[in-house]
Amino acid sequence: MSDLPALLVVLPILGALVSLLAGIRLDRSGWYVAAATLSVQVAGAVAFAADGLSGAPGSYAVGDFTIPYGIELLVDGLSATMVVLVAVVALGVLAYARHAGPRSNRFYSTYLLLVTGLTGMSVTGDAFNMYVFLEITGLTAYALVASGEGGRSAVAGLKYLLVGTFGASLYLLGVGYAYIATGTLNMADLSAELAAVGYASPLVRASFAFVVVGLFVKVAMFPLHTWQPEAYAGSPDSVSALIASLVSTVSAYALVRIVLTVFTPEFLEAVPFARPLLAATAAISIVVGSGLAVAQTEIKRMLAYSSVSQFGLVVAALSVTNATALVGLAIHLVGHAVMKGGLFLAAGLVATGVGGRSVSDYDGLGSRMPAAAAAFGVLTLGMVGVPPAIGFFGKWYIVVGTLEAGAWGLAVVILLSTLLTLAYFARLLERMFFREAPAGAETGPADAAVADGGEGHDVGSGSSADSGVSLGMVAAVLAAALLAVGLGAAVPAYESALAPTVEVLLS
Amino acid sequence: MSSSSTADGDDEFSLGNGPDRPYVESPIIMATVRIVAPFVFTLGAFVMFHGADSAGGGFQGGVIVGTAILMIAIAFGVGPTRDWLSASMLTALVVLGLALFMGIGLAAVASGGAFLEYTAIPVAHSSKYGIELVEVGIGIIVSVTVVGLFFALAAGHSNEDDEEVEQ
Amino acid sequence: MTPVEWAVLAFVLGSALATALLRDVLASIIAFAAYSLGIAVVWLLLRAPDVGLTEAAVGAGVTTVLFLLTIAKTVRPASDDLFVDVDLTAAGVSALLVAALATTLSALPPVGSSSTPVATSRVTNYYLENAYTETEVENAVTAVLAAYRGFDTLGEAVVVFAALIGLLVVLDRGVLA
Amino acid sequence: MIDVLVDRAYFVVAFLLLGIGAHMVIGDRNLVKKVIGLNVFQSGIFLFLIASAYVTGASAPLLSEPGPYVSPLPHVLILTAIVVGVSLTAVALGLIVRIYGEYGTLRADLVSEVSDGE
Amino acid sequence: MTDITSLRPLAAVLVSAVAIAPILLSGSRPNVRESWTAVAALAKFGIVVSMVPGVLAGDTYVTDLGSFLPGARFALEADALGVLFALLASFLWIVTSSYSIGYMRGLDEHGQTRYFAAFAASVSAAVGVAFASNLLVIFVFYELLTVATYPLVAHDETDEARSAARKYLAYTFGGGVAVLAGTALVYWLTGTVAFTPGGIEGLASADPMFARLAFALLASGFGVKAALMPLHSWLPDAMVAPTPVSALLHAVAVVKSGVFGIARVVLDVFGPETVGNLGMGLPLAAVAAFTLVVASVIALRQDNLKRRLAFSTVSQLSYIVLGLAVLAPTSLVGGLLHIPAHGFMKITLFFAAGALHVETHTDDISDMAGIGRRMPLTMAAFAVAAAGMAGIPLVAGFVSKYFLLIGSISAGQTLFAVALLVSGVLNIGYFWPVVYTAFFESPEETDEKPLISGPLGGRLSWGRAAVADPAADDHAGADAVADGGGDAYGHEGGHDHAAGWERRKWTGGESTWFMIAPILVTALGSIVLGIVPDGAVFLRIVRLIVAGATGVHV
Repeated sequence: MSDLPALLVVLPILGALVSLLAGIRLDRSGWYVAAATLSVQVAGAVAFAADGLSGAPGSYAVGDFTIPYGIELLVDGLSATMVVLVAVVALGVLAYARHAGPRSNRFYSTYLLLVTGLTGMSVTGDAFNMYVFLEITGLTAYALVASGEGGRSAVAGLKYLLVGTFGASLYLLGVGYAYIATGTLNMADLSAELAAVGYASPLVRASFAFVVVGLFVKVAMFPLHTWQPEAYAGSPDSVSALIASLVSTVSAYALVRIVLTVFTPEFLEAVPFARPLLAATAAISIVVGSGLAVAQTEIKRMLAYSSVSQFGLVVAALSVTNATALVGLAIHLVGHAVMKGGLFLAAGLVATGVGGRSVSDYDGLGSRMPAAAAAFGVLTLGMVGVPPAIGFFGKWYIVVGTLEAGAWGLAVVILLSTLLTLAYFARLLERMFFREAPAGAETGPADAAVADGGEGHDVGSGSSADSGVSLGMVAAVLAAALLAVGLGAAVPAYESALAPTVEVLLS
Repeated sequence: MSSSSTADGDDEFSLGNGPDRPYVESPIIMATVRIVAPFVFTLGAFVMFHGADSAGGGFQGGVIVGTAILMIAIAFGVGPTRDWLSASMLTALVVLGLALFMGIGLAAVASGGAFLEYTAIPVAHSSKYGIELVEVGIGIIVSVTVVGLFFALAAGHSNEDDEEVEQ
Repeated sequence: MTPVEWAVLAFVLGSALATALLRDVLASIIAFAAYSLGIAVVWLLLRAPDVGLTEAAVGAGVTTVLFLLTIAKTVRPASDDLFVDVDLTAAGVSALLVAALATTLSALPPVGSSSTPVATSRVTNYYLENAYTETEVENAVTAVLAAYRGFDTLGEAVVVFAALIGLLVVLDRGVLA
Repeated sequence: MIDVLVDRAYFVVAFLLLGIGAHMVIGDRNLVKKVIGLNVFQSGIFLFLIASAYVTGASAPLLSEPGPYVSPLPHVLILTAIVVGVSLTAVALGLIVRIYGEYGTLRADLVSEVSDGE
Repeated sequence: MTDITSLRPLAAVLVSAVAIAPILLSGSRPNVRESWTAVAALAKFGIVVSMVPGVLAGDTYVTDLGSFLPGARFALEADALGVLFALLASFLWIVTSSYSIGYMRGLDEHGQTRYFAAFAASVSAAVGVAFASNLLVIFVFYELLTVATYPLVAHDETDEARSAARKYLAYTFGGGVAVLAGTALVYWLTGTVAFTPGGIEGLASADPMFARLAFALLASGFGVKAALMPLHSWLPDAMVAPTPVSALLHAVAVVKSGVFGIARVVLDVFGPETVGNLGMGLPLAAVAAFTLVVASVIALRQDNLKRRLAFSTVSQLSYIVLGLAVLAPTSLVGGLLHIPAHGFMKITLFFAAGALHVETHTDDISDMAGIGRRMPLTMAAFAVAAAGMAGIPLVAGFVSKYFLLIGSISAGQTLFAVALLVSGVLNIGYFWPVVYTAFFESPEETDEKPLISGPLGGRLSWGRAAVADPAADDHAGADAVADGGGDAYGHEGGHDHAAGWERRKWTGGESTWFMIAPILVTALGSIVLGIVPDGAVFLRIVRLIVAGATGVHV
């Protein structure tokens, strides 16, 4: 069991290989391989979390080489959270993807490799190893975005690739600076060595700046978010849900890990530009992201800009660097992943059911697709932060954390973000439930679980042949909505389980 | 390996502006490649296997082996080369390469060690041989990938099978 | 710094500039191949033969072939101009980047010094002292690559694999065909 | 001042390569040249790291040869990074081939114009 | 004072929430659907009533659902103040349910299933607000109340309804943000957010600047739903909702949840003493006094009856807030007692307005000349409640206003006493014309209004009735089509009541008993509260609350 950190990274690779091999003989077998792999992955992740969320943080040395000479994997509350999140969301989206497609075996191979990349980013305790997994994540995400039909997904994929690689390269440059200053790459070791070099060193400061800006690109903070709207809107629904809920989330986790474990809160204290860089970017992203979301007419683009805004909250929590805000950050990462993934799936469900991808297509959805509309509504309110949905809990901790830190401006922005979020979601609620469907609109299935073979004239969908609404698709969306509401009950237990990790991160 | 005529446009490969300058069989190039390719191939294998003690390794060796196959493909046409190296074989090879790498890592786990702890494997000089095998695994992955990337790019997007896209 | 080093560096810079400025894509690709060869020589000068070999095989070899293949599959836009028009925004951003980097220059250790943190770090020395006894491999680069940082290398292999599968996904191609 | 530059000529070149690469990625309108620029940009980072390992008069880290040696770690990192780079390049080129198939152009501005309309 | 662990507070909250599922599922069978509502309403009231004796004996019923957030447990607590509000809301839900059936069927409204489900959810949330044991739990239910009532405001699905609903959401979520910010501040200052009779200890000693900020945020956050000026403007617009919604939610549950929140903040978070020490009572009282006078003046100018009632609500809510803000024990009694008193009276007035709308499609006061003949019982009840509003003795309003006046004067706040009196006069000013018009004027022409009863009474639908029964008086049929066609749900649309009113007997011929009974019950309630305030349970509860918060027995 103690080898779980490495095995959880390796398992999806094996799944990807099996999926590819199976594809030689059986054309549509990839889904089953992926489902089996991810089921085991979820079980393993839960076992891993039992380790990480109980007691003090631990670590695992790959190859049993002495740390810092070998690569260290981290077993703590935060990495456990991410590993479980990745496994569960990937499995959930898979349930959706079975019918929604794309369906080729190579697609599922790539899908599993993305899970490997994300899991690797979550567990690694080595700055360069993080780069490698960052690139696995990136490469597979680019390919998955472009797995849709039509030129739009290819353009989105290429744009994502160019901007994303630029961001990853900046991260590598930052790691290079840290390495040149210290001669080591292990995160914990780097932390001690960087402190020894002194936070006044231009090398250390440049390292921080490049790493943070590089990861800002991956997290999609304004104004480095440019890849995101197209990448989310241009990809197939399953892919946009998976990427929107996981890639930015795990990148944000990487940012937290690097800032806190490598540079430490003392660095933020000592270097005058560090904290304002985080706080200002966060505040701008929250406000401008919401503003841009309001201006969108396409649902998936709107959700993408919403992510820009929501990750502003996460970075804001990071910038104040205290225990309360950090708990809020973790909760918000999980909550946002579940809700945003669910929203993208719901958007896909709607597009499949009634064939609409723009805001005006949601008129009268409440009567056309009651289940999808209800789930969409619940997730929307969760994003706004209406209790008892999980979105409220993260926001509460983050607000209290900013107050404890005396960051008044940030507290105000975060509180106002509720209204900003409302600004772009309320109009959807109104359209779904308080407008008549346009005359002549295709009536969706009365019971959404019945596949009625609605016309799939959606550009992004991978398979357009018979894209009706399937049970798995509805189930995935409803599960996300239920999770969004139900996760709140786990918050107190989670907070105390996370406490040892938080203490170590902040020391 | 035959150098059958390449009348079907799908297999055309040329430097320059696409089908304006279709692939032309060149006896000189073909003869040269016939002689040089085995040497390049051997060089690649050498680099692959000797990474442990001198410069080089699985990655470099793999690229060189891959390049040897590219030479063949350029000389004799992409289509025939692709038929020669069947898709299933390439797939199986690349899977084998990665499986070899992970298998060694997992063998260490099975022997009670950590992942990739070569010395845990109960074989004499397990570290050296383990590393060699890993290098070979990488070499296989890389050479197949180089060839696969080339074929895939040469074939282009599947839509183009139906429609000739040209300016 | 020997004259050879100066010459190679000048060649690298010149070919990089040519790559950037030549409007014709084919010319740019050829300049890039030359650039890669130049960089490979730099790696050799810096006592990194493994990297040099890789760069020669990859940069000048595979990458160039892939680029050529791409323009064979697409288009090589004809133009009368020899050079591209410099985009001012991009030039400004790049200049800012270089300026930011330049501020760290004096803080960087001189190249070739034996007292840099990299050269004196315990990680470097541990590898040089223990690599052979622990891994039975004489090439320290291979030892670090496959053993100490074997997890990185597994990731690297996965990246290669992912590129292959990803390209098939992107091009909507069946299994390697 | 001159000494600083001379001692760090490799770094200076690395920074310039980063600048040239960034300019190509951001400014060039041809998609293929953007990808070439990405390669130049990355090799700037490679040079930055490999140069940091160099020790005048030391030999390559082949332990069969007499020391002193340069540090092997940056070499390992860059080997990995080069592989990552070529992998990314391949996928990028695949995307370009496909985009050309859809839109018949490699001009970034035209492509985004056309694809926005979808 | 003992805490009794009991599931009853939770059951009281959940019973109507649980009913949502069967209501939604039985959407196609209205009678079954409505019986679920009735069962839930009766059960809810029963549960709340069952706690009253214990609460009067000084006990508190507690359901603790475990840890919620740091410094807060997710616990429901039925204390005196909570029971006061819950008792009012759950009792009035019963009558409103009956009234809703008559109203919705009378107008043959669309989306009735959604309506009844949202109604049940709203009442759940309102009782949740009542029983919340700390600021975070009250925030949860406060936000849920917003969400649950949103569909009711937007019910009509007209542009007007949608924009009113949008405004409602923006205002109330804005208020929610302020509440959240205030709650966070309180937590930051004291490490707890639990309601404590007499106030949270740490707040008295906290940095007064932050304590003031927290109070201001909480008061303005709850003040949105309490319609304190200038945060009131959602309320008149929300009158676009069906009348039962206006009656229960915008006269009782929603607006009172805001007032109730302020009461909690004053009594159980800061404590009257700390509020006084912080000097926050006076500004709040000033805002309330301003609101109650200005809203009364605006009400004078409204011709639409529901809008006039809405501004009356704005004004009356500030009576309560004023009572709370003056901080004297007597004024607290007056303020708190005005919660049920205003509830009973205002719901009567809205019921009456709704009955007029259903039966005669009359919304504007200027069209109501002589309508007392057509609807004698309804207008009589209206007159009684209006008298109470104006503070005329023997009706509920008199008692609470009396306490308010005495309290203000005893606290030395003569200015506020004057404001109360002025507003009382204005109350007469805007209610008397309605009563006068209804009973003592008559339209010049006498033409009968059509009336076709559905199986359960009321009118099926203007348009449909006319089409379905062409044999009806031709003139009336045409009139009906003209009326119903363009303005089936409109509440603003003026009517050409050239027609006079048919005289109906007071024995119930004027409307369906589904609607008349609720009107009479609430009117009667207003009188009972006014004649024997000590006999009705509310005053006893109020005294208990004030004694608990201030230690003074009034």
